[in-house]
Amino acid sequence: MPDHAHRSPRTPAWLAWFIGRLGYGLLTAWVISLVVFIATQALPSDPARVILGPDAPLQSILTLQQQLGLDQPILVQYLRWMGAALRGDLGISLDSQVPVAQLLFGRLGHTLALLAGVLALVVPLALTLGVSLALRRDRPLDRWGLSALILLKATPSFLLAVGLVLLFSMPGMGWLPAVSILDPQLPLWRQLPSLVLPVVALSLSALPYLTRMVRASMIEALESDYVVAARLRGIPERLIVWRHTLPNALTPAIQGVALTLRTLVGGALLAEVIFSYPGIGTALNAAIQMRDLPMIQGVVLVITLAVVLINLLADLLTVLLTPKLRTARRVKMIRRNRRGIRPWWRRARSTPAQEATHD
Amino acid sequence: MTAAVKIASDVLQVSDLRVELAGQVDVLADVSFSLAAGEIVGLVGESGSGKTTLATALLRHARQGARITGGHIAVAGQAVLELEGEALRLARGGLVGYVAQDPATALNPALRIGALLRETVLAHLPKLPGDAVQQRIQETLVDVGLPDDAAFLRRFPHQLSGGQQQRVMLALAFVLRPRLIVLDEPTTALDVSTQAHVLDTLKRLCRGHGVAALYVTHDLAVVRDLVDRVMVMYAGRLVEVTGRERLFSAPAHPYTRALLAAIPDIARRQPLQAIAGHAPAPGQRPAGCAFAPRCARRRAECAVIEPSLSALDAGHQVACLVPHREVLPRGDVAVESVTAPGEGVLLEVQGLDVAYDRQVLFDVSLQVAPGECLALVGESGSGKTSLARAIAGLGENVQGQLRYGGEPLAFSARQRDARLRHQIQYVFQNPYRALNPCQTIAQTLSAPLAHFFGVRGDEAHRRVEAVLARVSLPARVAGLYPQSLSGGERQRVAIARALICEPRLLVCDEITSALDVSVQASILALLRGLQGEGLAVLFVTHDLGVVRAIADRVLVLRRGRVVEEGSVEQVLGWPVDDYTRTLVAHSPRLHLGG
Amino acid sequence: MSELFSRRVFLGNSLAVGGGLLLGGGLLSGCDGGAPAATAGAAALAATPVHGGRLRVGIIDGDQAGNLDAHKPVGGGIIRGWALYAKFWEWNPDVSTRLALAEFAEPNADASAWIIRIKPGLEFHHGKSITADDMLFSILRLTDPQLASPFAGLVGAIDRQALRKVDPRTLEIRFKHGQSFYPLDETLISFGGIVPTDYHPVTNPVGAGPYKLKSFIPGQRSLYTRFENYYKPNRPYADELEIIEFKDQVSRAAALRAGQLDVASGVQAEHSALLKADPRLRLYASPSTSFTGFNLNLAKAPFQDVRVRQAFRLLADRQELVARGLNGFGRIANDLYSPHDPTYNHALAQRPYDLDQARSLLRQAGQDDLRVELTTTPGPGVNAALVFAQQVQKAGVQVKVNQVDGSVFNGPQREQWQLSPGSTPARGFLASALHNDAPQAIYNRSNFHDPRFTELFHQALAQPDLERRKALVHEAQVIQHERGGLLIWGFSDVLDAASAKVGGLAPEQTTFASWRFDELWLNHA
Amino acid sequence: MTDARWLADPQVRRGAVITSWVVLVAVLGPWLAPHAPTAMVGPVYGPPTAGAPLGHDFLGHDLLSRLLSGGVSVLWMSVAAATLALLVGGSLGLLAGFSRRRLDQAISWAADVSLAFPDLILVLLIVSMLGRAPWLIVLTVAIAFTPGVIRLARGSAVAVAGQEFVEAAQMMGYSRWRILFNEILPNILTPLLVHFGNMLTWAVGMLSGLSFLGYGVAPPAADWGLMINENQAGLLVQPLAVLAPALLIAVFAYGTNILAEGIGRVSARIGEKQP
Repeated sequence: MPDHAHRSPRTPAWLAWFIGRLGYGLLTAWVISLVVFIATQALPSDPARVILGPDAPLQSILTLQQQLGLDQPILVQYLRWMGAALRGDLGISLDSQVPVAQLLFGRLGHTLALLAGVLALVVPLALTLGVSLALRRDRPLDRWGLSALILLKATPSFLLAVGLVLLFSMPGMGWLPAVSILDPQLPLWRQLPSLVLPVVALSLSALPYLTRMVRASMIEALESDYVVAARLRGIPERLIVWRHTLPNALTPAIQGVALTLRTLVGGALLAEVIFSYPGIGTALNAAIQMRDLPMIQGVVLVITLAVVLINLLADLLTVLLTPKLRTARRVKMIRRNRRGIRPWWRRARSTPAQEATHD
Repeated sequence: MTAAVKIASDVLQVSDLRVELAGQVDVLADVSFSLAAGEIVGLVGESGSGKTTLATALLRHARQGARITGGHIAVAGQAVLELEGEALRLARGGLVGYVAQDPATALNPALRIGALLRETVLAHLPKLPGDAVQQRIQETLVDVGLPDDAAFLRRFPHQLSGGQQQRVMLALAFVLRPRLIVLDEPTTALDVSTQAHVLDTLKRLCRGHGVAALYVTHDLAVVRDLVDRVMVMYAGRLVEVTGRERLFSAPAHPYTRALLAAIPDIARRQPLQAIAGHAPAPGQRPAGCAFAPRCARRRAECAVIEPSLSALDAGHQVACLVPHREVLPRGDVAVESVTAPGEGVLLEVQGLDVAYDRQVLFDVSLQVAPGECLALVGESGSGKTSLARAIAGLGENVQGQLRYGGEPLAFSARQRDARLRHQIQYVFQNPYRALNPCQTIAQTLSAPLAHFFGVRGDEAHRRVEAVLARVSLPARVAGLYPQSLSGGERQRVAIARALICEPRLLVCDEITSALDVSVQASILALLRGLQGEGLAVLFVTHDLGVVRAIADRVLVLRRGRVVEEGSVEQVLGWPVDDYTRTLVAHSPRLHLGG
Repeated sequence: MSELFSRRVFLGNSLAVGGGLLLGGGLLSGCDGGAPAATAGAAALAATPVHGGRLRVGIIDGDQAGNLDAHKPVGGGIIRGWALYAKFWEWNPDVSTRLALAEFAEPNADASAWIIRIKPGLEFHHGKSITADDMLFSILRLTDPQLASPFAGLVGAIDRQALRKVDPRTLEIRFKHGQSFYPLDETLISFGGIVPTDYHPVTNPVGAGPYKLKSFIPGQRSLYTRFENYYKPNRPYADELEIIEFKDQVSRAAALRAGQLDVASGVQAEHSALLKADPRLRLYASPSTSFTGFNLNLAKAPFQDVRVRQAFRLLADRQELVARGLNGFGRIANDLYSPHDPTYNHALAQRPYDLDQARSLLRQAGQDDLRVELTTTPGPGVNAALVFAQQVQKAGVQVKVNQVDGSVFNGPQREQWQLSPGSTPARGFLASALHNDAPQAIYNRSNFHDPRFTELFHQALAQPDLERRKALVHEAQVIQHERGGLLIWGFSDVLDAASAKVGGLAPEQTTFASWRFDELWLNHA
Repeated sequence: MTDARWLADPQVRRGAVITSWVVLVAVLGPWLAPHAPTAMVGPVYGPPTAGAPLGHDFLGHDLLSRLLSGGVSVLWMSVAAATLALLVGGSLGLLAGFSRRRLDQAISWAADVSLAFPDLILVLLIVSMLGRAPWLIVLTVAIAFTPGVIRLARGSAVAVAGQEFVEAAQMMGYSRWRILFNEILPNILTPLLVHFGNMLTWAVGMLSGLSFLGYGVAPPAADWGLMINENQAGLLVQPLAVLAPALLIAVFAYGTNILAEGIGRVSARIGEKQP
């Protein structure tokens, strides 16, 4: 009956939603940068003393404080920093006296390579494992697989990393570098062996969550009416799994990947430290130790932007991969309750983001 | 093709089919029947009777946890249960088509209509050239009454209306030209008009293609015009198999008779008779006849001997030791006198507008007299629920005027005076979500007592027991949590919660739509009884049969506007408005021309 | 050659001493006898140096990215400075100094002025010859208040206005207000890298050290190439040097074991067993005279009472501290630093562990139920603090070990800690005092101020004559031993590990055996 | 009633047994330990002896005694952090789900913003700057967990509040507090409980990770996480010193995890019975 309602407009409706979502994300990043800036600058720590070490005379410290502009009011410092940051200048590292942007650029590349490696490993693996477990639901393989995954999930991730480092520093295990010291002279793609262990360690810790998520959504999709209907229509099993089930199971998996990435951006820190991998995680850890405020602020800004971007991409992908949302006249990623009637105290307001539970 | 049909006259032959859950608990046993080509057979039963299990078993499919453990199914000579792998796949869809209950969930939301159809054809006829596939799809779409243009094929399921979705399901089944088609309550989710159209299409297709169809439903009235024969199922067994006319005129099994007596008919007001007790759950079947504990005609041997389906006479099989042999008495039951509505106006609605994203109610006015039952009728999206909620004080964005007992009434329940608030109560559609799962029935029922009347302790206890008795529930229910109650019992508790507030107006929002007909009958009987005690009822429904059974007056809503209002006899008997007329015409009825 | 030979002989002797001490106190050590074995292995490697190859050195710089500044080295910058910069002097393995760039460097009779002349024909990495202008520039830069070098304090006595070029290779250094400053060599040697006048630590980090910079990524690594015109002929050996920075010991040990590194500089004692067990590696234990101990803050109760200080010093079971706190890699100390210094007072008897006397001293001081807070930074120092806290419990003293962040530890409160760990790398007496408890000490955490000690110290600064200075120092050490604020319980070994292919690395008494990049070579064939 | 139903599930039982076993070790351990956890009774990384059946650690403490004494802190800190996060996040989430637009938007938005900030980094920043007192670590970890709880509590509350029985209560004119505590809260307890179990697992992992980075509990306290950090250098000499606490942490995390998941599964199964 309501056919006329579905004429697609010239610009897709999700574009407006996307722009709104982008603004929201940027606002979030800005607020975090402000909070972190104020918090770091206001906290009782004196970068000048940290830099100069225990033997520095007071005069040297005062001079350095002045040079660093640490004697100015915080808001002045923030505005100055923000202004510079918008021009791509994140300040000079207190520790090494090199521009933060320059330091971050290389390291960000390394971290991104690491994350890309993890994604390239974990996503296909989780999909394959999740799908095969879902197809063998409640059979021995599924039960054992699940137990193993829970055990893996329960093991603190740094233990996995330390174990790998120790294993590969044994005699005779030289076929993979135990520690990922990268040669800056060489392009990263020629040092891929150095990426292997950190990628494996991070993947192992990310695997359980994603696999279980894929498995659960696969099971949900496999039990759905449309799969039963397809099966009863004589659609081959191969098509049922890959064409009917997986695309619908992917949508939650995208949010899962986004969550994994978000956790990894922070969680890579431990692995980076253990493998001496020169990513932004190690940079942040060092910067925190050193009270290298411009560096902390720079790294946090980058991480926040990355997280915002990840969320944005995940939501965008979800919209684009879900025909119902893609073709909707107004994209509101809101899951109403079944009757479409919202609870009585929240009338006529929309929630911008989809629910993604923490796991 | 037609020659083949004539030679093997039985397209489907089922014998001794048995489906079990884990632990050898049978959900289906001793099922034997056959279908001839082009024949449409209705399979009728209430929820849990095993009718869907039977339907999918014909495709050698059992739901998670269940297993087909015995019997024989032959479709066009192929032993379906012996099929494995590729042969089974080709039989599904190719030999036996399947149309699921809810097209909204049975169509993959991620695939376009065209892709679904093409994939289905190619899965069975991989060598068919592209244009032949295209032609076949377009023919089928025209057959089922859908547009066959490219734009339509590019649509996603969610871009179709419910009727179109179900037609797509039909197309998906018919595009393969199967010999048998199994339909599992395909119209339950549809409005009556759409349902009528889809049923027409189905009938035409089956007749035209010579396809045998098994039509599964819980509602006898729906199959009245459609089927050639009817099989009645109870607790996993076929209890009666007979021709359509015979079933409605001279049903032999007591259960069939009880079922017929429980179905409200749009044509005339008849007293609805509920069936006492529950159908047994799988594994809890009593020895002997499973219906015996609920049967008025049971004898001592009924509890010992399990009757098997045997021929009563030609074309009529029944599984009963003491079947009815007489013809069902027709229309002689005196129509209940309508309770005289009280004087004056209890509730008055004037010029009510409700708008959310778009406006759903336009200038609606109505009046309810004390002790009167006013039915609000409309198809989905007509705004009837919004109207009911607005009256109950749950509405939002409401404009207009409400008066109760002559006094203006606030739109929000919270702003109404507590003395008024308890007088208007609301019963929700879904009994499964209407009760707090964390509270016992006693807690749920005594809370309003304390709240409105300050009644606690023994007095509250006494009143809870009294109200439970009023809704025909045993007193022990008070100590239970909702999850140990059935849907009908929950709905009774929900009504009890309303009654304990001593209301004068009860707003019932489709309160029986989630229930089986036999349970619905008992709930409707309860409401009638309450109405007799002076309670005014505002009954929201889409089912004109229910309206006929319970209401004094009817208000027909269409797209947020009142299109007709009047007494039940007037509106259902001599509808004036075109819309009302189609609605009445398309409503399934038990007694033709009654 | 003969010089080298004698050094090795000396080392052998000192090692025997170190090893003996270790054995004496080795009852509790799980790995006693290990150090001599490792060094024996090292001594066996005396093949001819090989030129060429890339030498990969792994350092731990904590979390500091560090820099390349010659005069304000931060974090790994100190080690990188050994590759980039040459100085007037360099360290002997016995912690004395010898001339490096300088061919002459002597104080006048009362050490109120120094004359320094460099060798002729020296060059910087970028080809510019070294002149007195560069010498002047370097010293002025080090002492520049604008640079804010933490090490300027060590040579705070230098009068910036009174520096004088004598001739194109000679510089005269004078001191403020007629002060005398004998230990100029020891204080200028580490951070007085000679750099050209066009020096910039980021854009033009050149010096006259054995290697010139090729690339530097802070916090990750730096790469150097051989400096062909290094002032020592035929040095350095390797074509390239790479200094790789690590954040923690575990991963560096793994890298070394996996062959990703040639030298690990400054290995944690806990790893010694693991590294020693690896036939591909050599462990070098340098019995340095770097002391480790505690600062008893005289400005805080209860340590203004000399009896409490004495009691604490008696309560330290030094053998156990060495065994547990240093994993056996060290020797006990007698609350005095610089035992290698010729002026060291060996007549002072080793303070024993005496619980009874400590108790009675505490009782006399009215501190029967003493509670003290020991503030420390996370890291290796914690272990000793924990052991000490356990030891003093026997005398009823409760020491609460409070770990604070480095920035807090060295923050504004840094002179307020009641009890805190202290350590200084191996230096002579005067230089060590300037670090710790001299009147003009740059960081006097124990707040030790004693009129007589001050007098003696000033006299010693002005006394180039060894015998006379010895008398002064002896008396000063008596004072330190009796009522000083330092509890020096041990001297720690410095452990370096290297691949068996690395030559030129030998244990010494200093802390930087593995930083002598002009000595190290790699059998890269 | 509900407990009995949960315990009927074998996975829940297994989780409960494992968890309570570790809890028992941790709680009773300090009394059973043969030595004080800080007493140095043997050589550094010494091998097992009669008095110290598991050998000695980096300072010569008895490993067994330290293991037995080191569970309490892991336990109370993770439980305290998870509880705090549950209480604060639960209250804020309910408040958000139950208040009108402005406050709800503010709270949800704040939770969103904090969720955009990785947990571990937040904890690192706070702990490194404010110190490593146990209560501070607990507080910090709780702060890191709170946004997740807020979202969960708000989401479940909104979902429950959309159900008809809440509307019925609202129509009866019950007070908001009453609806909150009688109708909504009991119905979101199960998801919160499951989340609590998950938070315990994360807290254990995060606390031990913090210890590993050197920001955790301060020595000489015995703490499983800290023990991993302290003894990692001696891993090849005395592997038990690292492996034993690591194993206990993993077992505890495993136990809480399958307990939480079992409960979640059982309640999902109970929920499934309703269409």
